[in-house]
Amino acid sequence: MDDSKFWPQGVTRCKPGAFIAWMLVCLGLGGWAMLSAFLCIYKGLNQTNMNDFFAFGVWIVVDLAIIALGAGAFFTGFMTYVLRRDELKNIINAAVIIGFICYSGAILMLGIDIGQPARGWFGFWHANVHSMLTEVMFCITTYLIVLIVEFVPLVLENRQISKVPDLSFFAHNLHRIMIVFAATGTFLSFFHQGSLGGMYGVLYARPFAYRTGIVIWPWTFFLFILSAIASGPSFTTLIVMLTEKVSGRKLTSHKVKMMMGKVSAYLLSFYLVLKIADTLYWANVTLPKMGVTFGELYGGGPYGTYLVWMELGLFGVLPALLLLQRRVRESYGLLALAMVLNCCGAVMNRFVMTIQPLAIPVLPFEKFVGYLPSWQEWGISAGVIAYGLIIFSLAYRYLPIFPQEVELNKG
Amino acid sequence: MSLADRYSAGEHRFGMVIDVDKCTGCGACTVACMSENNVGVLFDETDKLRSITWMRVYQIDNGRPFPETQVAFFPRPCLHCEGSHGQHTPCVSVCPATATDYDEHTGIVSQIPTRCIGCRYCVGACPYHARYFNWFDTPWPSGLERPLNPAVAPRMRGVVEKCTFCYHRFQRAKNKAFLSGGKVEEMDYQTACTEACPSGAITFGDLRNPNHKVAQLAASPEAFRLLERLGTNNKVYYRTSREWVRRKADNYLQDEKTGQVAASQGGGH
Amino acid sequence: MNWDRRAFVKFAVGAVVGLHASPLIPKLMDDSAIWTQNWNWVPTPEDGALAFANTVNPATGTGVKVRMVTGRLKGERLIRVEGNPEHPTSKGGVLPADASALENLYFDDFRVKTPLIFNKDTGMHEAVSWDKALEVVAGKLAELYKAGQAHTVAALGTEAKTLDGELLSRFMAALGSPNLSFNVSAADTLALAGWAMAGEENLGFDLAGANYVISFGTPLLEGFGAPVAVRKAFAGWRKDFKHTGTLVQVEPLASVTASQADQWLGCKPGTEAAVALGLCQVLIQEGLYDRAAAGAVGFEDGDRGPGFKTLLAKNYSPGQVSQISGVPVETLIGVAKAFAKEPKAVAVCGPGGGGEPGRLLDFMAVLALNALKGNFGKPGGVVVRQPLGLKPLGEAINHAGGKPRLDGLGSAKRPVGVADHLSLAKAALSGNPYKVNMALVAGGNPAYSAPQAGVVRDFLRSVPFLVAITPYLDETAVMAQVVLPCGTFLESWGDSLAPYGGAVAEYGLHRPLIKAYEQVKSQGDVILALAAKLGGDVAKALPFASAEAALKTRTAGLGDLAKLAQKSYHVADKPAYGSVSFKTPSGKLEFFSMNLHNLAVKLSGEGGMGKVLKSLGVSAEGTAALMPHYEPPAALAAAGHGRLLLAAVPSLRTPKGDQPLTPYMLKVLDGETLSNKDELVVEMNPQTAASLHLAEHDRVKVTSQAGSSDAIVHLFAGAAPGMVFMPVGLGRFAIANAYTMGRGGNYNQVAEATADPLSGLPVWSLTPVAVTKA
Amino acid sequence: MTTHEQGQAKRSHADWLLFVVGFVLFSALGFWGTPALLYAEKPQPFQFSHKVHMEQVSEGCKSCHSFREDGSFTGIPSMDKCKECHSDSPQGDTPEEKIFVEQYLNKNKPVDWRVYAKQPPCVFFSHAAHTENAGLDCAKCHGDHGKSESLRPYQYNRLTGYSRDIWGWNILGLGGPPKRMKMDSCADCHRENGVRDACFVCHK
Amino acid sequence: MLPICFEWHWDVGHFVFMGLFYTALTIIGAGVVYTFMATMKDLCSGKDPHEHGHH
Repeated sequence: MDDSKFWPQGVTRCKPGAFIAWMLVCLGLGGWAMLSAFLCIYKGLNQTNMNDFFAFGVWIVVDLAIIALGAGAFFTGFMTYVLRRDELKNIINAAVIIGFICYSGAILMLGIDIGQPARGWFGFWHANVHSMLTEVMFCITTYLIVLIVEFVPLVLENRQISKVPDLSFFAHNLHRIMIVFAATGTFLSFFHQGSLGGMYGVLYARPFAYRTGIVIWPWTFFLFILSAIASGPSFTTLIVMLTEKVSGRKLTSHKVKMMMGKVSAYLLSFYLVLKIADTLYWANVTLPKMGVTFGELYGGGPYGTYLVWMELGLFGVLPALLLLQRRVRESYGLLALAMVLNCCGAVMNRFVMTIQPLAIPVLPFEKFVGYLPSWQEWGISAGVIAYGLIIFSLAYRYLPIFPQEVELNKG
Repeated sequence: MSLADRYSAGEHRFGMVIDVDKCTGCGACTVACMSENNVGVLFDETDKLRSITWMRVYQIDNGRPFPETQVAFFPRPCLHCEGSHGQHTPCVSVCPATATDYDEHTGIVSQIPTRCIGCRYCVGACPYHARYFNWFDTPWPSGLERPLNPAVAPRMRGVVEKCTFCYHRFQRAKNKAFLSGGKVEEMDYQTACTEACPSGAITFGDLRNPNHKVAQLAASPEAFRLLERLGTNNKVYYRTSREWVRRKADNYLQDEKTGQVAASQGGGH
Repeated sequence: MNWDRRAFVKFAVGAVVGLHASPLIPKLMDDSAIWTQNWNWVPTPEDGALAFANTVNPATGTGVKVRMVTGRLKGERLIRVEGNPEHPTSKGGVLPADASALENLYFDDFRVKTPLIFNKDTGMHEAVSWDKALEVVAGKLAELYKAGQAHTVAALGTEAKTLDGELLSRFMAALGSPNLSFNVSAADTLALAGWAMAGEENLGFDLAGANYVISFGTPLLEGFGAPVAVRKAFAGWRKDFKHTGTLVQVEPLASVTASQADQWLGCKPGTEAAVALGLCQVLIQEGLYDRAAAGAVGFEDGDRGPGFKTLLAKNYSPGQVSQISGVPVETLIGVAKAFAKEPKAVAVCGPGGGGEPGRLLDFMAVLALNALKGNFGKPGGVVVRQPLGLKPLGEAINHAGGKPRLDGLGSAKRPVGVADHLSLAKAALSGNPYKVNMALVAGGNPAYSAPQAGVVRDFLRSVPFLVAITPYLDETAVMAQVVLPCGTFLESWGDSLAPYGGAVAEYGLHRPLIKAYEQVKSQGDVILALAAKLGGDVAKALPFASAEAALKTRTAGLGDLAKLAQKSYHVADKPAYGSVSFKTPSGKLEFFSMNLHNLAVKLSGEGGMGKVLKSLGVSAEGTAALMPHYEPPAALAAAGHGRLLLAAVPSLRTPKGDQPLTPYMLKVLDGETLSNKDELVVEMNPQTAASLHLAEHDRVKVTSQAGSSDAIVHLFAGAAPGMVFMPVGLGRFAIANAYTMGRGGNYNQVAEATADPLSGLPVWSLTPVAVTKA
Repeated sequence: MTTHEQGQAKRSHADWLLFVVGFVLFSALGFWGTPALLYAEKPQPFQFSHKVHMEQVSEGCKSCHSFREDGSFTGIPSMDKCKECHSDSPQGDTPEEKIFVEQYLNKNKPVDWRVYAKQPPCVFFSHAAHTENAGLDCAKCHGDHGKSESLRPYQYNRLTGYSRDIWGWNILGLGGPPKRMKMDSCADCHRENGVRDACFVCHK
Repeated sequence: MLPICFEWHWDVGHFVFMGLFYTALTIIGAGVVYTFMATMKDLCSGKDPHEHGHH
């Protein structure tokens, strides 16, 4: 079986056998997810280990995390098309695909996460415009449409598909006005990243999550945007680096990666300044007003203060300091390390902001309870990752997403 | 601030006063509530994290050694918060599908299960754990569906439910008033738990009506609310003469005294 | 124009657009939206006109109102059991057991719907007709009767003085068997104590009228008498945020009553009576007692020996009592003074945590305290309940005199007291003086609820022919050869008498409000049908067409039955205040009980009285033996050496005695009672647990000589050291349903019953147990 | 390329005709087929003339469809109500009355009428609020039902099980009572009349 | 979501929120429609699709 005629012009890809084997591994994970999804929909959410204390579980963490990491798409798009940083055209395709994967994966997950999936669209039809979740639902969905529009021309650029003139023209024309979509996407993405943060910030009866506001929005609104756009480019770059390692081929020049690293560095530093200020204000002003102390909130069960040091230190200040240095960015390995730490920070932040507010009881006489996801919950989470691997692998194999690949691998 | 001024304008503000020193934790309120509101029973009810009890009776103790130990009970219905500026309850503002709202007329926080999509955002938003998600389809086996109350619609799996202050009783009381041309009097609308309590620990009525007993009791300096400082501005008051019980009702810093801390800016944005 | 691909595409696009321009798609979408809101397996309760009916729940003594829907198509159904605000003592309050009574009524898995006969071949009960079932039972009875073995038929009833109890008693007497036992309760002990000291068996405590109440080890707020009525009184002491009444609780657990009390005297287990006597002594030494009490028999020293006053001074000084009970001296003195100062004060004795009758000497000690307070007949004191004036059911026919009772009641072995299931079971198991050939269990579930249920179950299992008349397929019914279905209180005729401790004469009546199952009868009707089938003297002794007719005769003095049934209760307006005319031999209050003395004399002659009293379990000597005094419970001696004392945690969240646990009640149990789906939780003092190397949530086995139960440990500082506290009402193994079956363990199975000194009643408030890690 | 274009240009008009044909055909199918597809019919147990009954009674609809003392609405009258008049002889004048007397009245079995205006179980509809408090006519929501001479077949939605009177008789699902009794209709009227629209006004 | 919905209120919240939403949808829709039109035009104009790169 030879699929080489579908490969992008002038590149080589691994043997079909190896690719099929890899796909089977991913599909295996996907099967686990399908089984889990079936159980959760057929039997209900009792299949998870969530409960009335942990109304949200690992799914929301994964959702928030992948949406944060997927922010590379809109921010890279913003820099490429709106700020006209042409170097980034070498990585924008990968960013778009990763964004598409993250957003569509998150929506799939949310579809299972709600108790009445068949009524999911009520959130649109009977929208309560005051709910941050409504904002999230509208923005994510609309932005997914944008991502699809951005993804379509990439698909149409497949060597065989692009032979059809109608489609080729279509792809080309889409590309020409990509700035419109990129700008719309930036706007939408900006809002829903913020809304996701706002979702927790408005829980004013949950001292752990509650942050005081700027005008009408809580700080988390802006912090979530910043942490997403700080980690998103890193994640995109990391995926590209990972693909390079797996395929053994150079896909983008190091300059592009360095630039992405630099973007992450500045944004992350800015984020950390605000985040630390916010944390200090929260711990010293907001919490005492509510009668609780920082130590109490970070003292229950497995949720100790080490989480703060990890989130803000190991996964925050450290990668920021690393990425700020040109020498670090020049080193492939160190750049990758710093970016991994950066992404971990985003994931950690989403975990701390979702699970921990629920885990720490607010009523003084309520007891701390633990939560560990069930295999069905892990299954769905793994399924989203598998879904991403499948889409990205297929895209890499058959679509010309790396303009520099041919040139970089000459000779 | 006077009692009525705590809440936004509206004809009624229904609320409760629960005398913790009278509650003996027998659970009559809970059972009466369940039977009135068709709350289901699951096969494993020891899993309190998934068990639905609109009116839950919390047992607390003072942690002192024998023989100074004391226990007390906090019956906890939905507290029907109002928040700082009218209708800003922790839960209503977060619902994406308008499945719950704050009735400006009565101050009651509704929950419409047929509209609910089961996102559980409200469950996460409520600090009192007064909102319950139906993790299971309620089994109504072999005859147990026969005593279901027609005034309340049974719920399906995957939706949130909670105490409604027996709103259907208000609806029925209004029906009667419409027919007779009179008004809904204090005793015409009482919740099932209030009626059931053998100790008379619960008083229910309109906080806005100074003739209602509940308004008189809630205005007492001994009355307090759960997590009052968060600014949920709810309508269920408690009362005790025991300092340790009072201290368990809210979060206090070590040097703070009860009864001296004002509600914080919560919900202020 | 060619019909080619392009043409077809245009047509198809047109078709699709056209279809969308029609209402089909939006309508389908809208309908699916509605469809997602309807889950067809969620039941839709049928609406109809609401109606209300009054009744009284005999299991709780609560006057209730039943809400029913008269559905248009499906007929009537009951939807709620609510409080009856007009009922004079329960005033609209209910208990979980009342509010969930419909689950007992309607839950098919619980219920016996038709007569059942056990088929040995299949090992199953099979439904039969009433005729057939009665024929089998009456046939067996007739067979034994003809063989002169009528006395080998035993009957286990629930309440002796109710209609059902009377019918059963008449049935057994006419049949010729003395072996009839009932559930025993604190009412029996109080009757004995009252008889011994005041010659009055019908005493009550005017809780509602009192402003100061000392409760000695009795769960005043967790199942005392009619719990709703008691808590209405309690509510009176806490009116409008003011503590107008003071409650003092004496017991070794920070129970609900102890916690809601204004003062808790955490005493050592079993020493409540010593505290009462210590308070007596303080009243005397401070000169705060009622001078009239001084005239009572046995107060001062006399010919027979030292009087009560002397004995108190000798044995129950505050220091001594503090030694015994662990309650500080100042506390004793303070409480006694407060008690004396308050004009309306009463000391209360009552059932133990596990519902046991209580110890006669303890009750006497509490009555002595009330006597010294001088509150007999006074508002807020101890009152005599006036008789209801129920009419007898006609001349009794008694053929049972010829044979001795199995349990020896009335003989020197057990001169006073009442017949209980455990004594009957123990005697029957020994086969001495004869074996039981047939047993009739009417209404109760002794295999689960009797003290030392294991023994009673063994007995019932050993009986060759067991008949159970019961609404529920419970632990007793599953062993029966024949099960006859009777109704719950909501579907049958029956009555209930004044609950324990109540201050007013009270009578409750219940009538069929609905026919939930076609074949179910009132328990009285079952007995009557059996009598009619049997014929002869038995039929003559029970000449009623129905339970309703029998009730008509019984309540003739209370007016028209139909009206009474509508109202459902007859309650005296207020307690009978006024001076009490003591019906003791002396006509006075007696600290030294002449009634007990005369009985002892009758059994022994003046000389051997000491020996007789010893054999009845009294260790005190001289006049003290027949006076209120403190005897350490037998279990105390057996404790220590790694053994703990087991006591019950009573709760209104579990049903009392014979009633099944309803799903709703199971639902309100918290983690301190039942955990991890089906594990019983026992409470222990952290120090005690530590000394046994036990930690929170450790799995343990609680073993006594009577039986054992698995449990998990919950550390609770409010538990007295050296003790282990176990919830009651769980551990149902027979009522086959996914909710309650096999949840937790049965306290009655672990608790060991011993014969109470003098009264011979089984008491099981304290049991020495070993708690070992499982 | 060029041949391709020419072909397109030549045939385009005829093609568009096909588009129109498809459109008309299928939209007609949609309009005609929707009711048939969505609704099923159940007959009423027997025929009943509101008109005839209205002529016999003095208080209009309320003569039979009355309020209970507690303010709740009886809806379909009970058998006792029927007996108030139907006990007089002679009975069984018409074949329909004969069915009623023989199969229901004599057996004291309630008639299982199918209720056209039955709302879902989550709805609390207060007749008292509308007819007594607001003084609305029954016809406002029930139309001419009270004047009808016979009962039309009961139509219900196959998917949801609801009566067609709820979703509406207008094929587009538009309009308000008496042709349609959905929540939107309630809300519209409430808004017009300034009645508050909190969920717990009409939901239970 | 639409003004015909029961939940719709003519208030600032709805104007801002839904306004932005429909603006975004309109822009996206317009972009896609424009692309379709441009493609049609390109096809008609007979350009070679592979002549121009898109970078």
